[in-house]
Amino acid sequence: MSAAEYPGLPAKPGGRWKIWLAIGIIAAITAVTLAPGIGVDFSLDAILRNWRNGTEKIGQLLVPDWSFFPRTIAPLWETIQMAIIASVIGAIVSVPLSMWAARLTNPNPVTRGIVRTLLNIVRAVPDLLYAAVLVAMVGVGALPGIIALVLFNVGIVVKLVSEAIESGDPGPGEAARAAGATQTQINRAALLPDIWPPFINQALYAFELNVRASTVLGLVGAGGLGLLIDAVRTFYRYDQLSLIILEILVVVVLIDWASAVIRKRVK
Amino acid sequence: MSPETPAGAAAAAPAPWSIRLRDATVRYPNGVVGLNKISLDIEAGEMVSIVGLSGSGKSSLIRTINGLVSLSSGTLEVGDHRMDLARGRELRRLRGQIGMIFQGFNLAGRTTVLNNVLVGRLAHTSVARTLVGAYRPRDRQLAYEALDRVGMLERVYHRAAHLSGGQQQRVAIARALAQEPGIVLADEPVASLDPPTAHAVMGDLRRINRELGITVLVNLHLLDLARGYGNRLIGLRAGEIVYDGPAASATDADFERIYGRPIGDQDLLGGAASSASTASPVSLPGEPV
Amino acid sequence: MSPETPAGAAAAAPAPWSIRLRDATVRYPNGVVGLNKISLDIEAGEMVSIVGLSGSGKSSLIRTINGLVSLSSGTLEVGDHRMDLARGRELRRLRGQIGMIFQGFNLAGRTTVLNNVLVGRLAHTSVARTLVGAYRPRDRQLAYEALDRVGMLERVYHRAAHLSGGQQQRVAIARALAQEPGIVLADEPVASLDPPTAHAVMGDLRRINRELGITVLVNLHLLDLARGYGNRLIGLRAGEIVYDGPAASATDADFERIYGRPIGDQDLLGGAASSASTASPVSLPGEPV
Amino acid sequence: GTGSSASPEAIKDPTELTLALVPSQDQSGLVDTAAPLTDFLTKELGITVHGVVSKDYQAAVEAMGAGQAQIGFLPSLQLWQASDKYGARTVLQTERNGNISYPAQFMTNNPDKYCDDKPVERDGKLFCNGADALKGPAGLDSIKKIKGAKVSVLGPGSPAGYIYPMLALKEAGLNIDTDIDKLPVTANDASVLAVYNGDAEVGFSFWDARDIVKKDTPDVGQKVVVFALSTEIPNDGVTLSKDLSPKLQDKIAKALEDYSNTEAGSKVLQSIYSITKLAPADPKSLDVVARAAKSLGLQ
Amino acid sequence: MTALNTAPRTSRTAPARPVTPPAKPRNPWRVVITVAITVAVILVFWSVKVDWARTVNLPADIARYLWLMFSNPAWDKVPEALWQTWRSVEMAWVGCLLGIVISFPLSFLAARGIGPAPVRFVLRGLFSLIRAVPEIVIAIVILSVTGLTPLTGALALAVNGIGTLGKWGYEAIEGVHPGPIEAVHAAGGSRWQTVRWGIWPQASPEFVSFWLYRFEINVRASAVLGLIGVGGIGDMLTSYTQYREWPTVGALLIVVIIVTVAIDLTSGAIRRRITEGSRVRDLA
Ligand SMILES: Nc1ncnc2c1ncn2[C@@H]1O[C@H](COP(=O)(O)OP(=O)(O)OP(=O)(O)O)[C@@H](O)[C@H]1O
Ligand SMILES: Nc1ncnc2c1ncn2[C@@H]1O[C@H](COP(=O)(O)OP(=O)(O)OP(=O)(O)O)[C@@H](O)[C@H]1O
Ligand SMILES: [Mg+2]
Ligand SMILES: [Mg+2]
Repeated sequence: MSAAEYPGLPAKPGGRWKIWLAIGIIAAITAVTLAPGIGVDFSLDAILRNWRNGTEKIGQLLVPDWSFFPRTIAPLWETIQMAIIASVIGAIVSVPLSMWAARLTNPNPVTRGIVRTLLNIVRAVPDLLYAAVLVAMVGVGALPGIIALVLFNVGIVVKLVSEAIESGDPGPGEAARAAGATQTQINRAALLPDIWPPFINQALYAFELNVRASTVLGLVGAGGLGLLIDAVRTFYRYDQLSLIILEILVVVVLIDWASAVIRKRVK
Repeated sequence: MSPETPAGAAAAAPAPWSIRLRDATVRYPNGVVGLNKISLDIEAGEMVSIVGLSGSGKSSLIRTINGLVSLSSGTLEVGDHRMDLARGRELRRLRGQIGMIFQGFNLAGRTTVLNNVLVGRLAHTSVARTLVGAYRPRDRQLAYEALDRVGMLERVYHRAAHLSGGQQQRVAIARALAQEPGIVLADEPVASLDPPTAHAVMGDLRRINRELGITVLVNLHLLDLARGYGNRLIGLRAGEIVYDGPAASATDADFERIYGRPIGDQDLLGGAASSASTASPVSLPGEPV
Repeated sequence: MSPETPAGAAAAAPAPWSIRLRDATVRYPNGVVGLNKISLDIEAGEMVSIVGLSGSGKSSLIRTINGLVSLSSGTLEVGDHRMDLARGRELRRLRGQIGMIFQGFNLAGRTTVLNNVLVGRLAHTSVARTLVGAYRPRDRQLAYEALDRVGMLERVYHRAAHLSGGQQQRVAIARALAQEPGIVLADEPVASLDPPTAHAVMGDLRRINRELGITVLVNLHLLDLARGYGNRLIGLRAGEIVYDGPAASATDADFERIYGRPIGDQDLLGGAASSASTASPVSLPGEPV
Repeated sequence: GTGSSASPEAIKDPTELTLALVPSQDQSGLVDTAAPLTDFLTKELGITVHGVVSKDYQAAVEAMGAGQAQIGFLPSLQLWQASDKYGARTVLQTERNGNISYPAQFMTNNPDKYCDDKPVERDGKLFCNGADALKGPAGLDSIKKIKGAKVSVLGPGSPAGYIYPMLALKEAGLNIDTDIDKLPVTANDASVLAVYNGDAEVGFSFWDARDIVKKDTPDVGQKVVVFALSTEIPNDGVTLSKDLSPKLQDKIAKALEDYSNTEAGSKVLQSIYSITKLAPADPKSLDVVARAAKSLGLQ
Repeated sequence: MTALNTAPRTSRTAPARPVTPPAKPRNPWRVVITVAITVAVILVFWSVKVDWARTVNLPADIARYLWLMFSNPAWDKVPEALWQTWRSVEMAWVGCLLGIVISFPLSFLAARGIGPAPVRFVLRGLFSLIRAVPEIVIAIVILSVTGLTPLTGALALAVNGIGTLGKWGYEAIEGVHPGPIEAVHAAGGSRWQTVRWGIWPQASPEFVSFWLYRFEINVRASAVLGLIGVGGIGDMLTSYTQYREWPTVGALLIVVIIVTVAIDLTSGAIRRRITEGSRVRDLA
């Protein structure tokens, strides 16, 4: 077909089958994961039959108990405190690690591979497990919570930022290399200025995650909203739960807004 | 020779450097041959224009000389040093002596003009100083001077991304000058400049060549600039040198060889273009593979 | 007039369009005045070169004409239509008749050359077809023709990002041609091309102007190209028209007015640049605010 | 998932049942599956029974309320909540080593302050104030000394980690909001470790949570001394959703009870739930938990 | 500044006059904000009661626990671990797919320049709200519809995914280079034509990257879902951790690490394939 389409038109490159192969693989995996028995057993029927149960629960969540507010202040503050500390430490640790993990900033495949593998492992371990082990190591309180969150943050921020670095512009780095700079100098002087916006963005995202991950903090006795959520859940106080959710929502929206402002300013 | 510039000591004015290529071949990982067995001697203090079609290997040649692209075979000497064998600290020191002006400027858009120019001083700055951004006063002074020279001093604290194309070009030139280089390699330094600015930049390159004796290599698309500013003209075609001689005396036949087709009056940008109304279905020159 | 091109029907060759600006002012949100009370009549079928310093408003003028920048005051008529008042479908239809070649190419780097050129057919393609990328054969045909015309047909399935600067430029031109436009607006279309290619592109623009009668506006940095290819020359300075007249007869005094300083021989790219060795401490021209 | 809410008059029994099993905190092993139990019930009832091990109390109770689970093996407070909120019927109560209840323990790393006598050792762990009787209440006179101390407590839904010890403190005349410095933890092992590491002077947990952490910290039995036991807390039990007809409810209750009386059944229950026997429930015993929770102002 | 005058000069480049740069511009707001943030962070660090000295023993403790876990892993738990991993993966996959299908169009509608302002506002609120609700609460609401089944897990992950994918999506869209969008506008393209040919070719690698990352998150999120009883490797891990059976935890960790590293390598390869254009060469 293509030959007749226009004189001199080159043949279509092969390789379109790869797209179909990819679609086929995705369809096959989906089919297996949805298969009854070994899979998720998707049942539209149950959803259609029982959806009212869900709307009822959501209805219960729509009436916040404002009188509960005073009791949430201290835990909210505690959570934010932990989240800030963990985010700051995590962010500081993430800067060099992100650079180690990205090809543009670390051309050495060996050290890059080591850092990436270690970070993969760090991310693979559930935060609950960190909390449980850390309690035994450093005792109960804020400390194990902070350490668990720092690990959690570093895993996420380094992954997202190192990917942002790799899709960035290699030009300035090349210029610094041509001027005789070492890799560290290249990273600091030529590449870091263009990296920090995605970095700040991801660090803020990690901060948001930390506020939401307060359950982990609760688990190790650091108090915070996680513990309060558990408590109100135990007694089915959906009205109080809804107030707590509202408070987290405010924090989330504030962080969203901050990152939007930053994105706009650095564009 | 061997201009030692240990960090901390004031750099002596570098002596101009020569460049010597022998059977230099560059083959990119995807199989494209960028340079094909090129042998070339450039004496210290020469000013060389390089012309050729798009894709002919101009950028490859320039990038090879400071080691950004490594040779597949052949040898490269810069000054007294085997650039192709240099590694690590030695390579960095050599690169520190070679100022490079990139085709796409390669500025870090989100930081200031000053910080971009100070990148040119990195080879003379310790890693610790770089990390905290504490450049020595002398290095700053060199950066200011370089910016002053290209008329960009008043923009020193502006973000590079906020400048127009021509201004970015000039910052990139200042970065190269701040290196106090022995060689300047410029990859189409005037492509996005208006004529007065373009001449000012070319004049500046010629001036550093004449006054300081710095060896200068310039890639150019404009034949007349190449002829007017270079002492020597090199024509590339498909990765090979098809012309090498005095710039002023290059003939139309030479350009014909370089561009692979007859060069009429209309192909000189200064020519009477109105005579070019012959344009039948346009046949544009293909690039070398 | 009003060339209706309903989707599905083969478009008739569009009639050339005129452009009429009255007291047009463009003030950017940050307060910079891009165009200052410009009044301008361009007749259908004219070929106009626009020159001026970097930052003088050349791009602003071009971008205003197809509505990418909106007027702060004044009026703009394109053909019989009030472009400045057009909105929605009407605006899109008008823009579909105006081919635009951008200074920075504006290609989608990760998709193929063909898809980039087909963007020129969007105004004639339904949204449903667009989403699945199922363009009609006639639209494809137009894209192939346009690519053939700029010598890029063999790259039709390459990713745009894998092309050299000059090649990207040509794809951007093909995109504009594929629109079958009544007006072509070109913003420095030859900045990154070597001379033979630059002349081929300019010749091509002239040819569509002459043969199809399409109105063409070209921003240029090179005076000689501006003089050689345009029928009419417009000089901008600080957002105002400082020259408007036949291209061929523009004098050095006129250029002096445009560039705001004496133009010597050395400022014409074709001039004998070797006489420019006078270059004292370079004073580069500043831009207008 | 099966079933939906039905009117009490005409209950149509579902064709499939779901058994939600919430592991009780005071069991030593780990529950991965309720398979032996559900296999038995499927055979006995002629209705397919799926088993789910849920570690979230609220999830299990809500599942029963929404008709997503019909049989629940739940801790005492949740048994009461399921019946109070969703009309579930508690039919059986579990028995461990002959006990249908268990005490909460008060632990300390400072026996000099809290022990009136010399700590005695049992099974490698130290007790004092008569707590070595292993039956509550014991040593409750000493808990007044907790005033002003740092105490590790679990969430307010935990009978042994919060409700009972707090009630005891209240009855001993302390103001539980101001007189103690609470260090919240979310699991019994964490509570023990808090005392072991010195983060808290006193800790609450079920008896005897020290066994869990013994693997890592073999000297926990020496360093952490149990100095008091609360009044007995009812064991967990079995509750049935109101979606089931009374006839089916009785049938399930009887089947389970009979099963626990056979040697094989007892063994299975022991292995998955560390219980030896299922006995008919006394709903009143659950009221105690409810009253305890209420008196702490939690409802 | 005095240093400038005494700085050694070479005969060559020195202009006749010393070069003085213009005064450094001051941005009082920037200073205020920087100081405010710094003070706030210091206050927070100072106010929190943490015994930092405890971290001294951390390395030794880590070594001890690593020894406990990996000196003699309980290999017999591996088959069960693999089954639970499959559980996690299937929930993650279905949840991810559903999340993508729903969030994909929504994130376009929520992006500036595409969706009308009210729609944008509502959608952004929805994304934030979803992210504010704890996972377990979402799971419990869904549980009342679909019961204690893996489907509940998948749906909970899907809902959660809408919150994050939606946010990432509109951020990526708003961050694309405006040039190609402008080109489509200039050619008379409509809103959805702009999306298809101006935005999508640029944003697609980021989208794919987020999808793959979301899948990875979902695999790990099964720890929370495990609480409600739908299983998964994360649940198994926390359970054995709580019962302190370190050899088993070690074996499980080995499985988890192999699986997630495999996912990461695959997704890295896919991403590279898509962004091929921006490939960087390693230089000497
Ligand atoms: N990194 C690379 N990988 C593969 N091929 C490359 C690479 N860089 C350049 N090439 C190819 O090598 C050849 C020479 O390219 P080079 O950039 O040297 O040309 P040029 O003369 O500078 O052209 P232009 O005038 O367009 O800048 C071209 O065919 C080009 O496609
Ligand atoms: N989006 C914008 N926002 C604010 N100012 C702008 C914007 N675009 C252009 N300007 C300013 O408007 C003036 C005219 O710019 P314009 O791009 O039209 O110049 P030009 O003649 O095309 O220059 P060049 O030759 O460098 O392309 C300049 O001062 C420029 O800084
Ligand atoms: Mg080049
Ligand atoms: Mg412009």
